Amino acid sequence: SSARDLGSSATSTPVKGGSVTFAVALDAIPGSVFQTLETNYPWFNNVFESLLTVDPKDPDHPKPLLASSWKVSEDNLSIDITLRDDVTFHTGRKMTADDVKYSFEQAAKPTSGSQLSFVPKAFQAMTVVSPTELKISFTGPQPSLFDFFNQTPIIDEKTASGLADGTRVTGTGPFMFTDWKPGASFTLKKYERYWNAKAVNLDSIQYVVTTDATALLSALRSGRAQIAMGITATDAKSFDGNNQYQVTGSGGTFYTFGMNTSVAPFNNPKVRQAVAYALDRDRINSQVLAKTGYVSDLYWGAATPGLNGDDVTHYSYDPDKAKQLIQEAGAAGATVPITFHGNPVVKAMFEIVANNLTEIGLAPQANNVDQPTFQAQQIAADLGTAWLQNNGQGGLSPATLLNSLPVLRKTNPSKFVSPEYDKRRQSMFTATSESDKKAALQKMTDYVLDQVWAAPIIQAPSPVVASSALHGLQLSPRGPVVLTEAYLSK
Amino acid sequence: MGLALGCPTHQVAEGTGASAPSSGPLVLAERTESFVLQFLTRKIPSVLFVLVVSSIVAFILPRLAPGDPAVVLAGPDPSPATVEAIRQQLGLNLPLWQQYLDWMGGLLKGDLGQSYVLHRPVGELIAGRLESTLELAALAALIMIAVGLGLGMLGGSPRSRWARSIIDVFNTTFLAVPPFLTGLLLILLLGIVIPLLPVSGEMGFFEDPGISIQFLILPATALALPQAAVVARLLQTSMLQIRSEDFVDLATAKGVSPFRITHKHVLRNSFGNAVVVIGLRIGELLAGAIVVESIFARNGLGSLAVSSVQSRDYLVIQVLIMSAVFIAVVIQLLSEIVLAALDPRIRLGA
Amino acid sequence: MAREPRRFNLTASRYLQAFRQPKGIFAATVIVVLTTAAFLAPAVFPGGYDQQGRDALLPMSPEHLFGTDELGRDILVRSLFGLRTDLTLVYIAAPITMAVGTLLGLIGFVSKTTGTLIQRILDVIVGFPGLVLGICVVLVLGTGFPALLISIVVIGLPTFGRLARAALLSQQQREYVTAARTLGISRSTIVVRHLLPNAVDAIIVQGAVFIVHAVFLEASLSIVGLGIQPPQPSLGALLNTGMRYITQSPTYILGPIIILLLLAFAFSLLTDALNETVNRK
Amino acid sequence: MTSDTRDSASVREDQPLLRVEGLQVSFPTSHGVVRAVNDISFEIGAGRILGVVGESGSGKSVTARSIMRMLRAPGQVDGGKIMLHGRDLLNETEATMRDVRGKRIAMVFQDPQAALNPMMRVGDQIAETLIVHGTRKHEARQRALELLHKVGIPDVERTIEQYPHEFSGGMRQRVVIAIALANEAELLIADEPTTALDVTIQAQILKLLVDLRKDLGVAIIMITHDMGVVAELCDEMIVMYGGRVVESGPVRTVFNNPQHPYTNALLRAVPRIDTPAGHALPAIPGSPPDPARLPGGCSFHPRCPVAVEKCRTDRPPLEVLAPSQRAACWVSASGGDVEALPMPVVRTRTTPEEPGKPILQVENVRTNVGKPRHPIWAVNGISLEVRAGETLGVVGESGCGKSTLSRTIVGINPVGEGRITVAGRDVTRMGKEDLRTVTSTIQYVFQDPYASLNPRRTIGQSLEEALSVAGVKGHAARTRSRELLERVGLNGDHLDRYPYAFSGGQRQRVGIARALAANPKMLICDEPVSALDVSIQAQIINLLEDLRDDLGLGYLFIAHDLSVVRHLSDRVAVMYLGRVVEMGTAEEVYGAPQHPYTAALLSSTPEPDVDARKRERIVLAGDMPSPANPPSGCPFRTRCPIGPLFNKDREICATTPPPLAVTSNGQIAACHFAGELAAAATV
Ligand SMILES: Nc1ncnc2c1ncn2[C@@H]1O[C@H](COP(=O)(O)OP(=O)(O)OP(=O)(O)O)[C@@H](O)[C@H]1O
Ligand SMILES: Nc1ncnc2c1ncn2[C@@H]1O[C@H](COP(=O)(O)OP(=O)(O)OP(=O)(O)O)[C@@H](O)[C@H]1O
Ligand SMILES: [Mg+2]
Ligand SMILES: [Mg+2]
Repeated sequence: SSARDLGSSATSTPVKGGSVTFAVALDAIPGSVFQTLETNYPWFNNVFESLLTVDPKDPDHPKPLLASSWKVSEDNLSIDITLRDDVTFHTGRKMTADDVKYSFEQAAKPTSGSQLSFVPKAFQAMTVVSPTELKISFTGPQPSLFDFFNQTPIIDEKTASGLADGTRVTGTGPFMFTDWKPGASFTLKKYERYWNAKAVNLDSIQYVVTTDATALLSALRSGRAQIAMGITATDAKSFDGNNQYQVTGSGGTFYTFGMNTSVAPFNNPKVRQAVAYALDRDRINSQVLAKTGYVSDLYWGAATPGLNGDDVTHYSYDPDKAKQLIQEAGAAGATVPITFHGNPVVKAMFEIVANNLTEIGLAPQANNVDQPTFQAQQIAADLGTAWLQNNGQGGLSPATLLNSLPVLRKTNPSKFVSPEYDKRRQSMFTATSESDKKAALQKMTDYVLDQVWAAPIIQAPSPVVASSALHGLQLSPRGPVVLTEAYLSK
Repeated sequence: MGLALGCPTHQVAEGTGASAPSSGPLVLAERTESFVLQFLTRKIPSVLFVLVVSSIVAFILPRLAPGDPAVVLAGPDPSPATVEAIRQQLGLNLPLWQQYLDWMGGLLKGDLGQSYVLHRPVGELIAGRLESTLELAALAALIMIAVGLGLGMLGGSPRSRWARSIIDVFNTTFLAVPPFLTGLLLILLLGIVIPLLPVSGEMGFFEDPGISIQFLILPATALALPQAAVVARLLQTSMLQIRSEDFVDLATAKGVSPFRITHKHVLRNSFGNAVVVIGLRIGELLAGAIVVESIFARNGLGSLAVSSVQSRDYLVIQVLIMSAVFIAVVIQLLSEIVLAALDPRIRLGA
Repeated sequence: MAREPRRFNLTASRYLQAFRQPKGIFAATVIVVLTTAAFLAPAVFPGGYDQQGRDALLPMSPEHLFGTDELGRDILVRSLFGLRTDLTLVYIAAPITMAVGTLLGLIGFVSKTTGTLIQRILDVIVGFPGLVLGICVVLVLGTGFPALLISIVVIGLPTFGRLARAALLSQQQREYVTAARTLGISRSTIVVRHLLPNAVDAIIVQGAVFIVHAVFLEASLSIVGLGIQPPQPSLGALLNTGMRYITQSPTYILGPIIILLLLAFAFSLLTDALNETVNRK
Repeated sequence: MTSDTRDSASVREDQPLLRVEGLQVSFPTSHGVVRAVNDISFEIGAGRILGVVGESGSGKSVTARSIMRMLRAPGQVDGGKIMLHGRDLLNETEATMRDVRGKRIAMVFQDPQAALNPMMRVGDQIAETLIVHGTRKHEARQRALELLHKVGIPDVERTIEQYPHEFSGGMRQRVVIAIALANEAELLIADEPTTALDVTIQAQILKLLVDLRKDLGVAIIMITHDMGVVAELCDEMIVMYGGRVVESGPVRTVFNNPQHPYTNALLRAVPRIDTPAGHALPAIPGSPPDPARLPGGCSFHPRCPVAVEKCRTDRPPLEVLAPSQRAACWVSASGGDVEALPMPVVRTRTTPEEPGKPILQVENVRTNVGKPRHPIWAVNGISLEVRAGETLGVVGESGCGKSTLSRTIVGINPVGEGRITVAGRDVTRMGKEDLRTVTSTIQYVFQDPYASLNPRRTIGQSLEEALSVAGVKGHAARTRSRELLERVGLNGDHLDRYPYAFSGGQRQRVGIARALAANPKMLICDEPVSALDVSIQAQIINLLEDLRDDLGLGYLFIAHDLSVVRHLSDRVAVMYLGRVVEMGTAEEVYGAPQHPYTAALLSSTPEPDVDARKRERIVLAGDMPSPANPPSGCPFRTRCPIGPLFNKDREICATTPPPLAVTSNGQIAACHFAGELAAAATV
C-alpha cells in the first residue's frame, strides 16, 4: 500500500485478538464528521470509511474502498460510481447508494464545516441508479473530486442525529465507537460484520484522553498505553534510538506566516519577500519540531507530480538579503503585531519568527489569543497586520488546497486579491491533460512564491509514538491513523 | 477574613422577672432547629442576591470574549456562512435575555442544559469529571486537616522553642508558596530526582484504589500543604490567644495539668475558629484544584472549566461557575451553623 | 485595671520598625536584592531577554547558571527579566487593589445600602473560582499587561474590600469614634480621619501577602497561556514552558522556582514582621 | 470540716498558714527589667482575712500569682520564700504545685466574665476541680450540686447544666468561688473579686465570703483597691505601693491611726456617702509610679505631702511603729504627723437658689436598642432636666440604661418616644440643625480615657478637631488648644504627644479639655472616674468641680459609685431598668431614701470606716432583669426587700407600675410603699 506501514517489516505473523490502549492528547469530536480534524485522526478512519483513498504522491489514481469502481465521463462533467455490495453499517443495515448521496448532501451543508464542501456544492445532480450505483453530474471539471471522496465519510442517515452528542456513531469501518466519556475516554470495539473482517486483528482499542504532554509520555513509558498521539516533537525525539518504541508521524500541518496585504508594511511585496527570506525555517524545525518537520516554501510538497524541486527552497534563510529588501521598501522599524493562538508549538515558533523579524529591522509584537478568538477573528477577516496560522490539510492536491486552505482561497485572510491570481487559479481548475496541469501548477507556484502573502514556514506531521510490539499501523500524510490490520505481537 | 460572630448574649438566669428558658435536651434540640431555620430565612435574601448576580456575571462574562461555540464547532477553517448556520442551529442568535431566561428556567427545573460543543447534558459532563476532582479534594482535605490541626496543636501547645520554630518555618514557607509551586517542587523532587510517584495522570479510585492513591498523593499534597499552613497558623494563634485568657489561669489555679488544659480548655475554645477556617479552606481547595489538575494532568472539573472556557462552551462554564458560587455560599452558611453548634454562646438568630 | 497602652504613631516609620528585627531585615534584604536585580537587568544584560541561540535546553553550567531554554536563551537572564515583568505588574497592581478595595470597603460607612450592595458584589467575586474569573477577564480584555493588571486587581478586590470593612467595623465600636460623633463631626470625616488610619495596619499587612498572591496569579494565568506574552518573559510563562521540558531538562524550571520561592518566602517573612510590629503591645 | 483530711504532718502549730518572706519578682522585658514586687513579707493565719490594698500596678496581682506559682511570662521570682505550713512552695516541683493549687490554695479572679471557660458547662467546671484532685466522676457531680447550692445559686439541678454565658456576672463570680471551695482549700486568694461588679452584687459576694469564712474557717487573702471593702471584711491589711508593703497591721488600727502618709491619703481621697459636699477632695498629686522606673528612696516621696530630704535618698524599712502595726516611713518613724495633708479648699458654692433656664429637658423619653419589631426599651420613659451650674447625678446598676440615656441625648441613639429640648430647641428628631444645637450646647466626657482618644492622633490634633467644629481654626485653634490643656491642668507643650504618652488621669483631663473645646453649656459625664485609681479619681473630681463653678456648666453626672455622685451632685436621679425610680436633692435622696432600691444601694456601699461594720445591710437578692424582658408592674418587685417577695399580700406591685410621684414626706419616688426603708439605710 502507499500509506506508510509501521512494523510491517517485522517477520511476525499477525496475532488475532487483544486490546490496544491509545493515549491521545485531544478528545474525539464525533459531531464533526465532515471536518478534517486532527483531534479525530486517531480513531476516525477506523470507524468511518470513504469511497476511496488517494495517495498524495499519485493523486490521479485513487484506490477503491467502499466504491469498487468508478468512471469519469469523457467531458469530465459526470461520474458513475459503483459501490461494494457487502458493506453494512454498524447497525447491521446494508449501505446503499442512497447513503452515499445522503452523506454528500450533508457535506454540502454549511453547518457540516467540511473544508471541501465547495465540491458537493458544485454537484448538479446525484442520481441513485441502483443500490450500488450512483451517478453524479457537475457543471464544470472537478479537480478536487477524488480528494472529496477520500475525505468524506459515508454515514448512516438513520442514526445521524446521534452523531452530534456522540451517543450513536455509526460508520462502516472495522470498529464501532462506544463508551464515550467526554474529556476522558472512549472505546472502539471490533465490528464482526465488517466487510473485510478477516483483515481485522484487534478486539478493541481503548482511547484515553491525556491532555498533558508529560502524562502522555509516562503513559507510554509505563506501558499503560501502546500508542500515543499528541506528544510534542521534542518529547517524541527522546524515544529515538530506543528499540522498544517506534516513532513516526501522521498527517501534516501547515504552519504559515500570514500577512495582511491591504495595510503597511505588507502591502509592499518586497517586505513580504523579505519576511520569507528572514524566516529561519531550519532552526524552527530543529528547536520547535525536533527536526520532524518538512521545510518548504510551498503548500504542496516537493513530491507533487510536476513540481520543480528547487521551488520548495526558493526562500532559503538569508537575513542580509531580507534586511536589504526592507531597506529598499523603506519599512525599517515598522511595527508588526502578530496574532497567534496559544498552541505551544505556535508560541515557540512565534518566538523565533519574532526574533527573525527583529533581526531584519522590523518590530514584531505579540498578540496571543485563544483558539476561538483566533478563529472568530479569522472568520471576520480581522487578524490584524500579521499572524501565525496552522492548518491540518497535508496531503491534499494543489487544486484542492486552492479552495480548501484558507490562505489560498480566493477570499483569504491576507485580503490578497488580484485578477492575475484568479486567472492562474482558473487554469489550475480547468486543466485536464497532464501537461496542462503541470504548466498551470508551475505558473501558480511562481506566482505564489513571488507574491508570498502568506509565507509557509514548515509542514509537520503529528508525532505518533508506539510500542514496537504494535504492528500493522497505517499512517498517512492525510492524518488518520488506521488500525484495521494492526496487531500486538506477543 | 472572617465571619461576623454572633455576640454572646447574656441571659439572666436568676430572678423571677426574667423568664428563664426551660431546658432539657429535647427542648434544646428543637430550639436549635428553629434557630437554624430562622437563620436560613434571614440569610435567604442575600444568598439569592449573590446567586442571581453570579448567574448574570457567569452568563455575560464568557459571552463578552471573542468567538463563540459556533466558531469552535465550525472546525479549523470555516467560512462565515458555516458559522452563521451553526449559530442559528444552536440558538445563539436569540436575544441575550431570552437565552438567559431559558437557562434560568431550565436551572429552576433542575435542567442544567446541554453543552453547545459536546451536545451532551451538562450534568452528565460534570458527573463524568466529578470523581477525579472529588478524590483529589477529599484526599487534600484530609491531608490539610490532619497536617493543619496537627501542626496547629503542636504550635499552640507549650513546646520547646525548637519545635515551635520548625512549625514557624513550615507555616511561613507554605503560607507563601501556593499549591502550584508546591506541585512543581514535588514533581521535581519525587517525580524526577527520586522517581517515586507518578507525576501525572490518574486512575479512578474504584478501578484500582492502590494505583489511584499513587496518582493522588502528589497533587493532593501540593494542594493541601499551603492550606494546611493556614489552618495551622490560625489554630496556633487562636490557641496561644486562648491560653492567655483568664479561664485558663483559673484552670491552672484549680490544679489542672497542662495536658488537660490544652485539651479540655484551650483546644475546645479554638475549635470553632478552626472549623470556620477549614470550611473556607475547603472552598479554596476546590478553587486551587484548577491549577493543580493542570499541572498533574488530571481530567477533573478544573480542566473541564478551563477547556470549556477555551471552547466557549457557555453552558458548561456557567454551570461550573454557579456550582462554585453555590458551594462557597453553602460552605459559608454551614460553617456559621457548625460554629453555632460548637459554641454555646453563639445564637444564629442574633 | 489600666493596661499599658499600645504605642502608636501615624508615620510610616511605624512600619519601618518591622525592619529592625532579623526576620524583617532578611525579608527586606531579599526583596531589595531581587527588585534591584530585576530592574537593573536591562543594564546588566544589554542583549535583552531574547538572545536566541542554537544551544537549546542546556543544563546548569557556569556560563548559563540556570541553563538555557528551548530556544537557546539563558534562563537566568530570562528569569530576571521575568521577575522584572512580574514585579512591575504587582508593584502597580497591589497599591491599586489596596486603594480601590479599601475604598469599596469604606463606602458602607457613608452610605449603608451602597455598602451592603458592594459587599454582596464582592461576595459574588469571591464565589467565582479565581482562575476562571481571571481567564474570563483576560479573554474579554485581550491578553497583555493591562488585561492581566485588571484581572489581578479584580480578583484581589474582595480581600481588601472585606478586610477594610471588617477592620472599620471593629474600629467603629471604639469609644473614640463615638467621641468624634458627639463632637458633631460628619460621618465621612470620621471615616477618613479616624477609621481609616486605624484600619491601615491590617491593609498594609495584607498588602504584603497580596503581592505574592498576585505573582502567583500571573503564573496561574500563564499556565493556561493567558499571562504575559512572548517573547517577553515572566516567571509564570517560564514555568509554563519549562513544564513541557521537565523530562528532558528538569533544571529548566529550577531557576524560576528558586526566584519565586525567594520572593514568596521574603514576602511571607515581611508579612510576619509587619504583623508583629503592628500588633506589638 | 477542717484539716482532718489533710496531711497533718505538714501542719506545724507554730507556723502561720502562709508566710511570705522577702518576695522579689521581676519581669525582664525589652524595655528593661520591671521589678513588680520588691522584697515583700507578710503572713496570714488560718481562718483570717487579710486585705491587700494598693493602686493599680502596685504589685498586688503579681504577689498573688507568685503564691500560686502562676506568674505570667516573662515573670520570675528573684528571691524570697513562700511558706505554706512551713514548706517553701518555691522549692516544690511543678507536680506538687499542681496538688497545692485548687486543693490547698484556691484563687478567685477579678473578672468573672473571663474566668470561666465559655464552652464548658458550669457543673463540669466545678467537677473538674474535684476530678483532677482524685474525686470520682459521679461524686464530683454530686459535690458540684452541693457547692452551687452553698454559694447561693438557685435551682441547681438546672443551672448546673448551663453555660457561663447564661449566668449573670454575680452568679459567675459565685461559680468561681464554688470552684475555689470545691476541695476545701485552707486559703483563698481573691484578686479583686468584686471590682467588676455592681455594689449590690458586691454586697452579695462579700456577704458570701464572710459566711464562708464563718462556716468553713477558710483563710482569705482579699486583694482590692477599695478601702471600703477592707474596712468591711478584713482582719488584717497590708498596703502596697510600687511593689512594696508600705504599711501593715490590723485593719482597725491602720484605719484609725495610719502610720504611712500614703495610707492616710488613700483613706481621705475617697468621697464618702455620709459627708456632705462642699469640700474639695484631698487628692494625692501625681500618679502611681511606673514600676520600671521607681523613684529612689521612698518611692512615694514625689507625691508625699510630708516628705523630708531623707525620703528622697534612703529607702525606709518596714518597722513596727505602733503595736502590731508596721509602716515604712521616715517621718512617722521619727514621730512626725503623717496626717498633715494640704487642707482642701472649702467651697463657698451653694446650689443656686434660682437656677437659670434649663439647658436640657428630657420628657418621657424611651429608647429602643433592639429591633423595631422586637423593641428593647433600655430607656423606658425618663423625664429630667439640667440647668446651668447645676449637677444632676444619675446612679444605678450596670445595664440600667444610664449610658443609653446619655447617648440618646446627644443623638447617637435615636429617640424612640418622648421629647428632648436642648437650649430651648426641640431636638427630638435630631436633624442636621438639631444636632448642631446639641453639639454646641452639650459635650460628652467618656468613661474610658484610653478608648475615647484616637491612638493615632496627637492630643493637639484631637483638640483642634473639636475646635474646628466650633469654628476655631488655624493658629487660633493652636493657641486655644494650649489654653485648654492648661485649663485642665496639663502642660500646654504636650500638644504634639500621642495619647499613649499620658497616664490614665492625664488622658481623662485631655478628654475633658476636648469636651470644653466647643464652649458647651453642659457636660454629660458618663462614669468619668470609674476607670481611674482612687488618687487620680479625686483629682478629676476636683477638676470637674472647679470647671463647673468657674464656667457655670451644667452636669449630667453618671456613675454607679454613690459616694462620688453624692459628692458632686446637687440633685440625684436613681435609675432602675430604664426608669427613674427616685429623684430629689442629694440631701433628700441620701438622707431619707424613699425607694427601697435607693435604700438598698446606699446600704450596700461599703464605707471606708471600720465602725460601719456593725450596720445591718440590706443585701438585694438576684440581679437586675433584662430590659428585653421586664417584669410586670413595678420593675423592682423581683428583688424588692419590701415587695411581694417578702410580703405576699403586696400584689399591687406585680400588677400596677408605680408612678414617679410625690411621697408622703414630699420627695419624689416611684414606689407603692415609699419611705418604708428610709431609716434603715441611713447611718
Ligand atoms: N506579664 C508582665 N510583663 C511585664 N510586666 C508585668 C507583667 N505583669 C505585670 N507586670 C508589671 O508588674 C506590675 C504590677 O502588676 P500587678 O498586676 O501586680 O498590679 P496590681 O497591683 O494587681 O494592679 P491592678 O490593680 O491594676 O490589678 C505592673 O505595673 C506591670 O508593669
Ligand atoms: N445595642 C444593644 N442591643 C441590645 N441591648 C442593648 C444594646 N445597647 C444597650 N443594650 C442594653 O440596654 C441596657 C442599658 O445599657 P446601658 O449601656 O445604657 O447601661 P448602663 O447603665 O450605662 O450600664 P453600665 O453601668 O454597665 O455602663 C443594658 O441591659 C444593655 O444590655
Ligand atoms: Mg491586679
Ligand atoms: Mg454605661
